[in-house]
Amino acid sequence: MLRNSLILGLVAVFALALFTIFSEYKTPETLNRTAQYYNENEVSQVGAANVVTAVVVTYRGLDTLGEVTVLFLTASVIGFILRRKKKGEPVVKADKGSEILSTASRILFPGSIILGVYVFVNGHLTPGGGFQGGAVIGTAILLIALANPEFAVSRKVLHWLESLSGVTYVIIGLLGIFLAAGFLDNRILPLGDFGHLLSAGAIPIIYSMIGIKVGAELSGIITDINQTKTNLS
Amino acid sequence: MITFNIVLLIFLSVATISGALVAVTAKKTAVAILASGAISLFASIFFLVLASPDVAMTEAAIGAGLTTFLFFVILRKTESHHAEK
Amino acid sequence: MKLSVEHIAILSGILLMAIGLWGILGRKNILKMIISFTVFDTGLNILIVALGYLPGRTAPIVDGPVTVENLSQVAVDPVPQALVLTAIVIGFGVTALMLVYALKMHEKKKTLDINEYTDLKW
Amino acid sequence: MGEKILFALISLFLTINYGFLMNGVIRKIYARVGRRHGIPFYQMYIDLIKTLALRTNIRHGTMFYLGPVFRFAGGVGLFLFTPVVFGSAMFGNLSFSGDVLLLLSFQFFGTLGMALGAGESGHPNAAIGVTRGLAQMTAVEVPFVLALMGVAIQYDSLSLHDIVAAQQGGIMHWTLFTNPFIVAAGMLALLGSFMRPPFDVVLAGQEIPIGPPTEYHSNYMALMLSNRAIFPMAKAILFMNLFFGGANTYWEMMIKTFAVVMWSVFVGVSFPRFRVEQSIRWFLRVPLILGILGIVYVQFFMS
Amino acid sequence: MVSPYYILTIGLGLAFLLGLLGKKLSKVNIAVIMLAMISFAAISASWVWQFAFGNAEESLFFSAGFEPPFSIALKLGFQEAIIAFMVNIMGLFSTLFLWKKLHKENDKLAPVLLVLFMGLNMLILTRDLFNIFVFLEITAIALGGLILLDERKHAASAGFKYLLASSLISAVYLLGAVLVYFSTGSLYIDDLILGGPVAGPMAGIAVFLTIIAIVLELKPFPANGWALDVYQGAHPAIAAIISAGVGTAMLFVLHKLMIISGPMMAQMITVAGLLTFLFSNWLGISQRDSNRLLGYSSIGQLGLIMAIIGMQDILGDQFAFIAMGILLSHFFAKAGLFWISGIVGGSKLESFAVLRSRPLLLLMFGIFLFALSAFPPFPSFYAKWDLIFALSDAKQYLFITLILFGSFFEVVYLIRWFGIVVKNTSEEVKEKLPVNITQIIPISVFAAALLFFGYYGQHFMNVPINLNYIPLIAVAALWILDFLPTWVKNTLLIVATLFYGYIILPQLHDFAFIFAIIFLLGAFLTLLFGYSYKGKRPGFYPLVAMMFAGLILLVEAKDLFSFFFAWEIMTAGSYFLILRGKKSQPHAFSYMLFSFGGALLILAGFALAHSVTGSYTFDALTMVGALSPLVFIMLAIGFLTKTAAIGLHIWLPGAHSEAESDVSPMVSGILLKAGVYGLLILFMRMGHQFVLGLDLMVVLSWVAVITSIGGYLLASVQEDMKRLLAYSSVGQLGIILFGLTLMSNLGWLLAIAGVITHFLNKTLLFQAVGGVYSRTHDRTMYRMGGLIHRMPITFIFVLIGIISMSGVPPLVGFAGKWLSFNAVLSKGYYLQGVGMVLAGAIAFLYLFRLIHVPFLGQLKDHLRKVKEASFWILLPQIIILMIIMAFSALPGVLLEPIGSAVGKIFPTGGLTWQDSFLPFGSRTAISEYGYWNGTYVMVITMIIFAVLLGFQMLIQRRNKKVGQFNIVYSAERPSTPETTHAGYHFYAHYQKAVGFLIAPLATNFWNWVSDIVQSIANQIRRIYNGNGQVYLIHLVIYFLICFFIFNGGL
Repeated sequence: MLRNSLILGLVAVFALALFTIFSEYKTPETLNRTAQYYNENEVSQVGAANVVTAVVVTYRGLDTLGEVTVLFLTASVIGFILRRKKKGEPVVKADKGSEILSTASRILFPGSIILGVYVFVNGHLTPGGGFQGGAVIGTAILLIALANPEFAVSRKVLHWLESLSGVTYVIIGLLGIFLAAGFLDNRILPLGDFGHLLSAGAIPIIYSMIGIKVGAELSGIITDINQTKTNLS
Repeated sequence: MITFNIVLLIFLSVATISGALVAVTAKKTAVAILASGAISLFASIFFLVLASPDVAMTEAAIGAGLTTFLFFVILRKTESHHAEK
Repeated sequence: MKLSVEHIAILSGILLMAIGLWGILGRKNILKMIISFTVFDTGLNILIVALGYLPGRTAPIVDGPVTVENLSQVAVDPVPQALVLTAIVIGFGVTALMLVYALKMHEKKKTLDINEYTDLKW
Repeated sequence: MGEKILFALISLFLTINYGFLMNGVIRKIYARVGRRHGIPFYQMYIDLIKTLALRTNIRHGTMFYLGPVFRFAGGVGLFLFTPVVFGSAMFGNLSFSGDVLLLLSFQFFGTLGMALGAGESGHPNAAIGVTRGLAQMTAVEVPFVLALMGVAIQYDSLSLHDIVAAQQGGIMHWTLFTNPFIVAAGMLALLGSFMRPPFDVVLAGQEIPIGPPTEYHSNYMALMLSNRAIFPMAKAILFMNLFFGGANTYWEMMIKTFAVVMWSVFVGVSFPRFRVEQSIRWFLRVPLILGILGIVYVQFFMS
Repeated sequence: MVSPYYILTIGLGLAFLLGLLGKKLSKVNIAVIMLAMISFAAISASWVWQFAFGNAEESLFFSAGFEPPFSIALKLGFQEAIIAFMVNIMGLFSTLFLWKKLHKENDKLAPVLLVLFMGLNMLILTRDLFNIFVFLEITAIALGGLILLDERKHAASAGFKYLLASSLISAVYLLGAVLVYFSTGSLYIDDLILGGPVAGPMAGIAVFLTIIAIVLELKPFPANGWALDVYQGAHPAIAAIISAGVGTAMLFVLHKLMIISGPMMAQMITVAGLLTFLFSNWLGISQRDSNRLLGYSSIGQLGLIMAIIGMQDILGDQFAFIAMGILLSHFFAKAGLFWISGIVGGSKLESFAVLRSRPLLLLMFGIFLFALSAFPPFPSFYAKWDLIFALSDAKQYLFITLILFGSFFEVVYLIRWFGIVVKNTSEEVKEKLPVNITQIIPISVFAAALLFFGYYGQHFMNVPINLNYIPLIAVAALWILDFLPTWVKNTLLIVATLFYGYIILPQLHDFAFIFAIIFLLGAFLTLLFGYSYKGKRPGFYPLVAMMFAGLILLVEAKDLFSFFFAWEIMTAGSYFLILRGKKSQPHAFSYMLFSFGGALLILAGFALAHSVTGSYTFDALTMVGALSPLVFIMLAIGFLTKTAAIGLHIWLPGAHSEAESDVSPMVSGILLKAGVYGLLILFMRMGHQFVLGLDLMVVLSWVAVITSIGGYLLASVQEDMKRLLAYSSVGQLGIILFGLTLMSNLGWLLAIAGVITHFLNKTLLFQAVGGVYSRTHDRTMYRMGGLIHRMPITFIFVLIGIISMSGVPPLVGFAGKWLSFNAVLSKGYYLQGVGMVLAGAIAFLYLFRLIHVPFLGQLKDHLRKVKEASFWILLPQIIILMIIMAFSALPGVLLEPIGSAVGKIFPTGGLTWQDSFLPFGSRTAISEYGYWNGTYVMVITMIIFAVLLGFQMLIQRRNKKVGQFNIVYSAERPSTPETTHAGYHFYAHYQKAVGFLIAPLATNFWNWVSDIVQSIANQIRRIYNGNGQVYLIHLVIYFLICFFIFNGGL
């Protein structure tokens, strides 16, 4: 119990430390200069209705590329870990999901996919974007996988989707250097009419690529995990 | 000035924190997973109140949805043997 | 006590982080540790978003009452949101990886008790 | 130069004879103390002639063969490097070669050579005798050197000539009276270095080669007997020069060295024998302390 | 310049694209990755080139075309270029090293590797705080995958611990970055500088959080258990990446962030780094697992560099050089060592013994270890020198102490490891270690790089460099010519030595000249012995050359740096030489420990002296002011470890006795003089120093007396010939030291003459004993006997050697005795003088034993067929014999030149020389007290001896030698040599009398120290209990402690 009280004490001290943030916090009156700049100039510079999207895809596009990379890495590593020794082994099925789940998921599946696509295509106009859309798609796959463990998205298709979207993303980024002001500049395409689907330069394309890639990667992760034969099942 | 937002937020924070307490103290892992999923849901409402719909969506889709499911999958694959003593 | 949206959010975030840390440091079960990590991350994310919040303002999306012109007066800071967006996705990646590690470890020793994985030491 | 060599040879000849006679007298005294009749005082000459006349064909090896040569050469050398009579051209020997330090070190020349020769004899007791001798010697050395150092400090010189010169002018100028501590230390050390009782376990009767050894006999023995006549004499002369005002005439030298030797004889007849480790401990206690006292005395009370 | 975005594009694009290829094309996979890595390296190389030789300027690369802080920018300057190049080189060679592994089984991980290095590049280049977070996470996840590269037993749990820790750390970092943004409105690092130091309490917390996170990433003690487990659990090649690649990048991130930290943060980083360096190395001492050991070492090195980064204000201009020097050494050496570990496969330190089957690999292993230990000529050596000097100038004595202790502990385990690998006898190497070319190339390149930077690095030092490379080139040449047979190499080295002497001697004067003669003549004499060896003696000649190069450079040195450089070269060379002995491993080890400890003290002493006087020449020592006594003590102890003063002597007997037969005279007769030379310089420059009114010279003179008594006593109780001689060296060095401490003309004359005679005598005796050993293969004296009959010539040499050594006239040893007495008298050190006399008397004991037990007495049965030593063993002894005889007959030849050299320092109180009536310049030496003419003594003794011998031969004409047992013993005629030859426990009675004096106090003391050090280490490292959760608790505690310290308490 000594250890538990130590941990509790430690957590209390930790909370106390973080509490300094709370006590030092003063609600700002105005936006800071960066935020101000974004909110003032985003529309003219990037042309997305959703400023967050503009920040995510363009201003801080490098972060986003990194983020996609993180998912890519996770997917690769998980695939590597889970499938290394299983080469050639037949996939042993886990227990079947319930009837209701399987029926429901089958009904929901197409809708979810469409929803996901909608979310990322409209990322520059409405809340949401590539990651959210991809996650929705991933969830759809997950659901159906839970319902029907035998379900498996063709790995080949996933790879193709993932690779092509990823490479496209990178190439678009690179085009920024040649055609516009810098890496990942969305202005390689015309900004278009503000508020329309085909606007904000390359953002819809980038976000679509991200959506596809994230969706494919998440699906890959889920399938990998779901199909892992644990020693006891 | 106590607005609706504040009332909602107080309720939310109480809910989130109790959820968190459940999540870290629950005996059954499944309960903990559910609780953490609930936290994510509450958190996404938090984000909505904090004027961040993008984050809210992400949290809902990834935190509440995918992560929770993933936990369950892993749980199912390990639990059949034993749970925490 | 300062009773405003952002203060409550910050405080909740801090408390969530603390509780999460408690779980991380206190639970023996690896899965529960990972769960606690997600709680911790969620708290952190709330904290971050709250830092970008300005009272009474709305989401930085040009829509309805929010126009291109008044964006900088009525919208909150988009940057923390963008950062948290990234953080959530990365957090998911890490969580997934941890889970798979847990699976892998379980495969070997048939236990999820962190105390059992102390072969490397000193 | 030639003159000096001639004088040195004369001095050597005289002193070796004196040494033979004194050894005889000492043995006589020992016998009388032990209520025996004893030998005639000229017995040593008889021994010498007898051993010289005997021939041995035995040799255990080169070093064995050379051992007595080393030994006697050491004795003769030591004597020749020592000035016998103060201010005398004839008995100044070859002391221009080096000072008292040379004497101090040269006495080991013979010891070492002898030890090597004995070692080669293949006799196990030889080694035992040698180790005992060497071990005791290390202990004896310390008080003796302290005394020597005291003398050197006192007279600001390491040259025996200067040391003796400083002691001239009456008996009270002798080191014996000016600094009794170092003399005491020195004279106690002398007992050890003469290997007389109570420090004679080194010689240990018949079996140990530095005494009359079994493996060395006949004309080997002759060389060693001769050495036993000259080597203690040289040492006694050294002590006389250091502590007792030296000698202005050969007669004075004879008397003084006789007294020095007698000192060891008298101690020898009155005390039982020490074991080696006992004598080592003893030398590292009493004489050492005396010697240090002597040096302290010299340093703080005389200069 | 090529835009860094191309690295990003190539890395990510190819990684993504590889998914397309699928399994069928997995063979192409690795080749593509390799190409990508090559392109990374090429791009960064082009940057380095342009910065170094072109006129490139630091430039920013915006992303999305907006200026920072509104977008993320990459900054490319010279620093970035260099670090990126290093990391990419690491990537390239890691890929090459892992080629087979990735190619065969783990094609999925190849893109992960690629992305990892892409991420590291970005981590280095990016100027955005949050972007750093993203790439930190990329690094973490990529490593999380790579740790599982092969199915090592504990990789999974180690990786999991790593994930736990890095998640927590990156959460802290994220919070910090966001808080920075909140309080400054910017995430652009350079913005934060422009606005001055970030102000305000929130900003303070923010900066603290970001920086502490990076510090935690760098594994500070004690919150680093997770990292150790990863180093141990992961594949060594991955550990290499973590240590060299990721570690380098992280350090750079920290360096980058330093501009936003205040002085307090810098201090915290410094302290954290130094504690890590100290403790990590300390705990490493008890480590037995090679990879974990390397982990400890990695963490320690990273800690040191972290501290250097924290101290950059203190270090000033030299910061970059120091940091790079240590970083480069760590980078190349650690990667190389991990790779070698990967080839070896085993994880026990002993399992590396298989390297013996691959000499080249073993050589590189040594290069890496010695580069880590900061030996010349590696970059870390120069860097450490500058570091200590800079810290000393800044009066950061505590930091210096921590660094020195840390370095010492590091050397303890590194060198012990080296010893085990090279010489551990319990491990037999049966078959050749399988290696393939893709694994050898990276290791070779890194080893070569170390040597290159070793040469190149010194040009950036703060010191006027004044090194003579000719001897070192000879060393290198001998490495290359190592395939030649022994006699060729021997001849080459002898010719080279003589030639070099011909060149260098006219340039040297006084003491340097005298010592140079000893070293060169010594080299010549000891090398002659080498002709008696057959075969190739691989590795011997370069090492000998190395030691002698160090020695000769030592006397050539005119400034502190050259001196220390030579000192370390000499130490390393002699260590290797000693290590060549059959059972010498533990002894070589303790030799190294004492030498290295001494060297550290010397370094610190020099640095202290320099900080007062600002000079780099020996003059720095003359005017140190109030610190003088301290400097004096440090340097004196440093040099006394080499001369094996009592208490510091315990390494010597083993090291000198277990060395090879021709190495023993080198290290005993010659090498020890290096310490004397050091003392000489020290005493000459600093003279008398006082602590609390106590003259340190008097203290040292007592040390010297006790050393010689103790050394001789110990020598007299040895049963092993070489140990006996070794202890004898301890004693004689005591006498030499005593001479020096007298600080008078005669004293120094005594010391220098003692140096020469000791050199001659000890070389002679060790060679003679070596000759005996070459025939009997035994060193235990009592098992021998009667060898005079089998090896008469050797006997004569030993005889002359011991007579000369014991100071019996007429041989030259007496000069020492005579001088010491005179010097003592004129100085007034009477009591010490008595001690010296006692020592001299005891010397007889062991010397007689040395000649009696093996050579005299009864010949043992198993020695009946022993032959005289071979010609090449006898030849140098003949030469030495002739020199000894010449000096004995004409001591003036020896003493007068020394006297004139000494006279320049002590003009009064010297000897005067008076002509005598013998020719050949035989002159009488006259001192204040006495006089002595060696020629007379020699002539008279010879004449007497000849006359008596003639007499003996005359009367014993028919004398003949009898059979062996022709003696009478207890009325029996004995028949076995064993019962008739007393040799064992020779001075039993002596031990009974004074045995208490030789209780192994020093050994016990040092054992006690080492026990304490180890048991503390063992206790401390229990905190690493292997539980990932506990590691997290450490992290949190560490974090909290720093938090509250930094934020001024609760």
